[in-house]
Amino acid sequence: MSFRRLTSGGRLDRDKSVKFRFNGKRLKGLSGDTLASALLANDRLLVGRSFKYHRPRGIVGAGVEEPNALFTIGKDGTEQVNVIGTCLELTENLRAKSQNAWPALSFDLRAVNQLFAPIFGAGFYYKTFMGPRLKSWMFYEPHIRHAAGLGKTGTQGTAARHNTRNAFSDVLIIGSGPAGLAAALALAGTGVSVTLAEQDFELGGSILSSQNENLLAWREATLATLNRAENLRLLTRATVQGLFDGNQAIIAIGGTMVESLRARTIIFATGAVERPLVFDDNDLPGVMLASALRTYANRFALLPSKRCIIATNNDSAYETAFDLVTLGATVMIADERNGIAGELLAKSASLGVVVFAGSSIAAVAGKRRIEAVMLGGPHHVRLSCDLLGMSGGWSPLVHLTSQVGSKPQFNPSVQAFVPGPLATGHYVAGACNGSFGTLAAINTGQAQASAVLAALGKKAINKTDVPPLEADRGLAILPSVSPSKSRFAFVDFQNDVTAKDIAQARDEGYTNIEHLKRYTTLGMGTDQGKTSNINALAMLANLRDVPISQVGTTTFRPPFTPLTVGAIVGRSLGQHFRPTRRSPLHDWHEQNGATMIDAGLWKRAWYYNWAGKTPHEAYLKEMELVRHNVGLSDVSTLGKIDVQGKDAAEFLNRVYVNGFAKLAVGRARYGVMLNDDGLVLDDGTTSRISETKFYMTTTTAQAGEVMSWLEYLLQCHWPDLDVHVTSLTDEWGGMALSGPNARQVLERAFPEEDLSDSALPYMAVKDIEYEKVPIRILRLSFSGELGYEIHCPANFTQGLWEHVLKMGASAGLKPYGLEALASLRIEKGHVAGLELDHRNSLDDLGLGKMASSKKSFVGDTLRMREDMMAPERWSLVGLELLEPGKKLRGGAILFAAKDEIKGHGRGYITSVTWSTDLQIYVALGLYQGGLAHENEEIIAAFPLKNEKVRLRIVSPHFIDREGTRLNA
Amino acid sequence: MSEFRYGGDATKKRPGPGAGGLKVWHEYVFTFDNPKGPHEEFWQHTLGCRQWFKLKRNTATNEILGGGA
Amino acid sequence: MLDQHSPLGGDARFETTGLTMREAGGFMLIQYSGPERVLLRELSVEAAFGKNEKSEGRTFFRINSAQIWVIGKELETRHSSITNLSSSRCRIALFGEKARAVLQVCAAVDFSRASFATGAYVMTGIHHTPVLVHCTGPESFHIYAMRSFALSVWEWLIDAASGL
Amino acid sequence: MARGYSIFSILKHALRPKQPWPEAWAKPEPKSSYDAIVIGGGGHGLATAYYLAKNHGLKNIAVLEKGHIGSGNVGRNTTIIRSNYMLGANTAFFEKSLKMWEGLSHELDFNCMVSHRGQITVGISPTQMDSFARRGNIMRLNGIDAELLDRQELEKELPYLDYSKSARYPIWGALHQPRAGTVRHDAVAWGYARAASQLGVHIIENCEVTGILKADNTVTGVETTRGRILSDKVGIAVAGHTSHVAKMAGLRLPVESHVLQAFVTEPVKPMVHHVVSWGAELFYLSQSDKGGMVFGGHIDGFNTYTQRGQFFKAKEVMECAVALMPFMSRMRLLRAWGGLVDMTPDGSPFICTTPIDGLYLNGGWCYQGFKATPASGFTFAHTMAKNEAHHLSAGFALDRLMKGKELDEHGVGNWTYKQ
Repeated sequence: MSFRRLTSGGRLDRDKSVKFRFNGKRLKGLSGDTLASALLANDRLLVGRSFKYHRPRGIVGAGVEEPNALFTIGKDGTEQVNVIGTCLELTENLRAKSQNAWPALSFDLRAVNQLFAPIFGAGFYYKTFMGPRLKSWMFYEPHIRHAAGLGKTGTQGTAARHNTRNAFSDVLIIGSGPAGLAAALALAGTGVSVTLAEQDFELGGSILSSQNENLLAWREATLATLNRAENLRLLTRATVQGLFDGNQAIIAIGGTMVESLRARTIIFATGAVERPLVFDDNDLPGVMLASALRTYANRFALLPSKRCIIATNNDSAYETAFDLVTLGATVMIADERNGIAGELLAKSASLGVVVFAGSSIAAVAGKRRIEAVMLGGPHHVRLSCDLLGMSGGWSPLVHLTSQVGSKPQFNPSVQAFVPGPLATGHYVAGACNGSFGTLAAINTGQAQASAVLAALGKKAINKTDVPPLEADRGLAILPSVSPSKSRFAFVDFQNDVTAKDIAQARDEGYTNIEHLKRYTTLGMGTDQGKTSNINALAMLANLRDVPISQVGTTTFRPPFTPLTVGAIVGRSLGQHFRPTRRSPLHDWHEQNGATMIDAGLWKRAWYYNWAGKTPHEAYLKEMELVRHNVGLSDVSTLGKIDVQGKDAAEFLNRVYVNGFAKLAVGRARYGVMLNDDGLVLDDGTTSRISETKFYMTTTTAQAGEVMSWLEYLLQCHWPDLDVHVTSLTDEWGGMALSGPNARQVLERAFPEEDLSDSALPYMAVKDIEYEKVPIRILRLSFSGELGYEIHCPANFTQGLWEHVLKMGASAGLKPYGLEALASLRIEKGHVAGLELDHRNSLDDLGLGKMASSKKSFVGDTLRMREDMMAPERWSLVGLELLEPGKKLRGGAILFAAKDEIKGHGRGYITSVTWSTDLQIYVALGLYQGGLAHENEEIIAAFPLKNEKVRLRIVSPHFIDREGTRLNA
Repeated sequence: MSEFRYGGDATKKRPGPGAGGLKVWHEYVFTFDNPKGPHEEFWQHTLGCRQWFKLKRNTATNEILGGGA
Repeated sequence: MLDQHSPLGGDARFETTGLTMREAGGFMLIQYSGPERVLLRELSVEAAFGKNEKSEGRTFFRINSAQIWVIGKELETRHSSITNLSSSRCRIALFGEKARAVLQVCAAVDFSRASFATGAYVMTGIHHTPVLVHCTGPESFHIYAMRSFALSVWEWLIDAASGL
Repeated sequence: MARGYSIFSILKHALRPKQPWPEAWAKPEPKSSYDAIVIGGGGHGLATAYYLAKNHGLKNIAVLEKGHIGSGNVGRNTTIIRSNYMLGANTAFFEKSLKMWEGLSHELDFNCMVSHRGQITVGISPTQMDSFARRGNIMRLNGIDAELLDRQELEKELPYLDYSKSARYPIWGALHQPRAGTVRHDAVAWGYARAASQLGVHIIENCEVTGILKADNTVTGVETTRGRILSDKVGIAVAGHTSHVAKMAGLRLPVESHVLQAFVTEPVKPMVHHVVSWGAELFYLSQSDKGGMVFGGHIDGFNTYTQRGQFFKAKEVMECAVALMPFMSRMRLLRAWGGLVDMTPDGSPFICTTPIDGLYLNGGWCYQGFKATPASGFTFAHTMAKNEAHHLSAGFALDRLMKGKELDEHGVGNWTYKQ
């Protein structure tokens, strides 16, 4: 037994034992334990196998810095892998499994890798597996991939519910150690809103690992005050994972909540992490950070059962020794330094702690657990022990201050990197700024709090009390010089990076810290180098004999500790991934046999079951209905924009290629809009409602784009124009009544209105009122048939739709969907989304003659660019299938009859439909030179299904070229 | 998505309707100063009031330097 | 008469401890746009940003430098343009002690009592859609969501509430 | 063909630990003049120098890097290689690059772990499947491997996608390029550096170019933080800072610098065996050989040089990951970073001469710089050596926008400011 549980002490609930499983075996811990402390209480020192060499590994730390104790938690298929045992609160029936060991933790076959260690050094993969064949890596990769990776998990989603929220406060304090608590105490009651975030499940930070009665009492008193203070939130299990521009802090709370907090000021009190020492086999289970031994003793009442040796290069480890001895352990100290402070030696002597000065650890012995230590230096003695604490000095946690661009700087007096120049509103206190003593932490915490109050224009109310503590001792630290040639002296425990790897990297010229990191994978494990980066920097500086400040650090990136993707995503799951837009007729469609389909964020009626069971079957019947009788279709998703103002006509003249200034009131006109670069942005119909009021429609797909574009032009560039644009897309619903009998149904629906051809000719608009509801009737046709669009406020659209269907029932009026709508417009030769792909000029779409020569318009200059006016550009053509049995597919590539079927062809098919009129398959497409090749026979190739068909180029207007039906 | 949308360099002079030839419009539409430092730019509050506004920002640090001129 | 259909069917309601949501339809929403001076003069309001103004049974929201929304009967104006938006928004009433917490989940705006008191309003995004949130009482709010997104936002709010 | 690395060299060093490995690339002091200078020690810059030496026999070449080689985008991308390009100039260029990837480890004698695991792009609507068909047909017509997968075939290949009813966007099928895949990105920079160094190229790190010297309209050399260096051939390959450097020669370019975020999760046992990308929103993911899921999406949408992204966009990209692959909700994000990309109006790059004699431009790579590294070096070396465009990169001329020859591969139009 390396540890024994003391019968009293520790922050544990002695009468609440907690059952849990480790690798299938049932064990017991206490409430207040972490998984790690419970395992140590059950003498489970060996907890995993290392990533590359599969060496037996034990628990090293007691917090977030832990590199080895990673577990798979939960049931098969939905396990959570790589969970850090030292931070996981022990809960009833917790199921934990060790990782990366096969067949068993105690006997791992892959441990054989250690024999090949001389081969498996840094950069091994870059130097081999290059094999003779071209794609040789594909032979080796599967085996290598299989050996890599840590935990194993299934492919299901998560059952856990993750929530997110926003929050605001004047001050965010990160960390609840002496510095954080002192800052919070100074801010309580001053009228500023404070949030204090602590990642542990208990507040106090390093105080929790102390035996000092005064300090523990001060903590109790402080927490009592803070709990009473208003406008002050104390968050535990709350890790500040990332810092973003605008002082946005992302805080993961209790594994189920992610808060986005915007704070006016931030006080960083994140403390520091103890550095391990680097010596041969320093990864043997039982070799732990000295501060961890102190935490397990004071917080979890776990004392080394026989003898514990502490190796150190600084004063802090003596605190651990003194605490362990007071609890009854036998402790010896191996201090690398010779000049050790007098009173430290005196106190050690008085407590019976043997101190070996000037001696470092030469080697350790033990099979899967430490059994003895060989001291280097003058003493050369073998000491048996069951635990070895190590302290290589302290590294301030500068991660968060560095995430928003402030580069850490080396502070030689504390032998550590501290935060560099801080962004405005950022303040640092305590160990994370190199003030390692408890008293120093409390004083800097108070000082920063008053700096924050000054910055927020508030007055500090009173000098808060400070616990009676001995003065901090200057933390004299000797930078440890480590062996660079020994095989298994580990710098990065998790990624198995040894001192030898770093020396080899330097030999090969990877001397920049970023190169070193990527070449050796140092600090790229799940602990992101929390215990390894600084030792590696020091080692590299030694090897390059430059000061460590010149080596610099790697970039600190969020998250601070690994954070589940699901926690960040929160509730944006399944249907909530993106919002859904529904037309005012949505419910009617669903209740009347429509199958819906996505159109951007919209749901649209695709086809109706009265016409058929599949889209192919249904659209033919729906087309038939419109071509020969009359059909009704929901067009509410169309973009609709209200354009009002004295300069509305001038504005439309500028944005449309064709003229709108002289459009008569009550008339509509088809218009095309270009981007500044001269390429087509969108098309639509705009009608003039009054002298200063127009009603513009756009395509569904580009509605948002056009709206933002018009606002951009008006507000940023033409503020002098008196024009206002407002989106009416959701205000007005609309339906298209199309077919030869359309007017007959229209007149029956609105008997009091004169809707004759003369009163409402093609491209005219008429506002009427029906039962006190304003209705706008536009005589437009997308289908090529006689057609009207009936628009009314969305609240009444379903009422009107049902009224028109009722009035048209006797004539056989039925609804038709998007598939039929698309086929009708293809037959008519109308361009739509498939043709408008931001690459076409006006002439490409056969609309060149719409461009006005009398007035300028947006894009008129750049549309004249050389290549855009070239005759051989691909432009719109109609295509007829010449081989009736064959299939015509969108995406087929067009070739001239004589061309070799290779390369990029002369164009492609954009959209395809069966033509009810011509009883053959027809399509629209883009072809080189366009209608200059009318009547030419060409080839459409579809190599993906090795198909080839013969086609003829025809006018894209397959039906009613003279437009008789439109003007019927 | 974010509530705001970036609208490009606000110091570029847009040629008047019908003014400026190919070179002037190519310069305006296709080339960017793209400075590493203070940059005056357009932004729109797309999910809010639909207002386009000018903003001065340091592109090397993302620090907001105040409203545009 | 033509049937009228409000975006959520009119009787939509959700209750849980500390929170009630229902559709509060049946309102007139008119937008007046014009140059700032003309607008303020014609509607005889100052309508500062962020704080609603009430007079003669109407509520005024300043949207941007050239637009004001009015909830209530139409006003006669000669120079500013009028656009009826009554069908374009779905009004969701949200009240109870958890109301502010739900809003806090949905938008990056400080909805605390101090910063968002009765009468305050803000235009922001809920579930990637534009909304206007208006504080009508210490613990009651109106959310004006876009009609086509109404059901999507309604479901999003319920899901957010069930996480509190 | 570089040499020196193999299983035998590893064994030799294992048996004789005292004998250190040789330096991967030499680190000479800068000379006062060179036949050719390449500004930028990233993937493209180093590849250009290598092919200048190997294909065009230039002996006296320098690569000037302001930091350390590979510190830019080559060390900060999602490692994907593919050649599913549809527009004229792009198709042949990116296929050439993919072919060069196939033999690169062998040629550089440096294992870049070129993994041809295949890329599958998931389609969410019939219209999108048509656009995939057009892309796939063009690929097949140019001898590039491509196949359309319907929903059933896709479900067999990628069982872990969300085929359920609760998915916001339904899955209709996919376009599959079997030869596409991933490459260990750092190895590319080091591999080219080592090979170029063995051919006598001088790689000068910590040498920032602060000025470009001209005599009327001809380039004569550069000012650097390590002194003036003369040359009458200067190539710019500094993706992310292209405008910044080009401005030193008085050039104003169609380029804006944007941040593109990328993410990696903790390593888990192999589960994803392809590169998977999505049609609903720009999203791409693959599982690295170490076991982490490497993924990314759109740019943040505004110009910046900060190399760090905003949280709203990180959240959006992860929403795509979970929407397409529900298991991703349980994966734990290990690291999120941001790289600096040149965005151009039509989304395509520039490999070309410039109005200034002797000054050459390689930049504007938007999302696709890494996959283009070999062909970019190959063609840019030709342009620098022969002062003319290589036929494979003729489409990437600087004046293509003036002539209306946009190369808008994604078909979203002039979108740098519209995002």
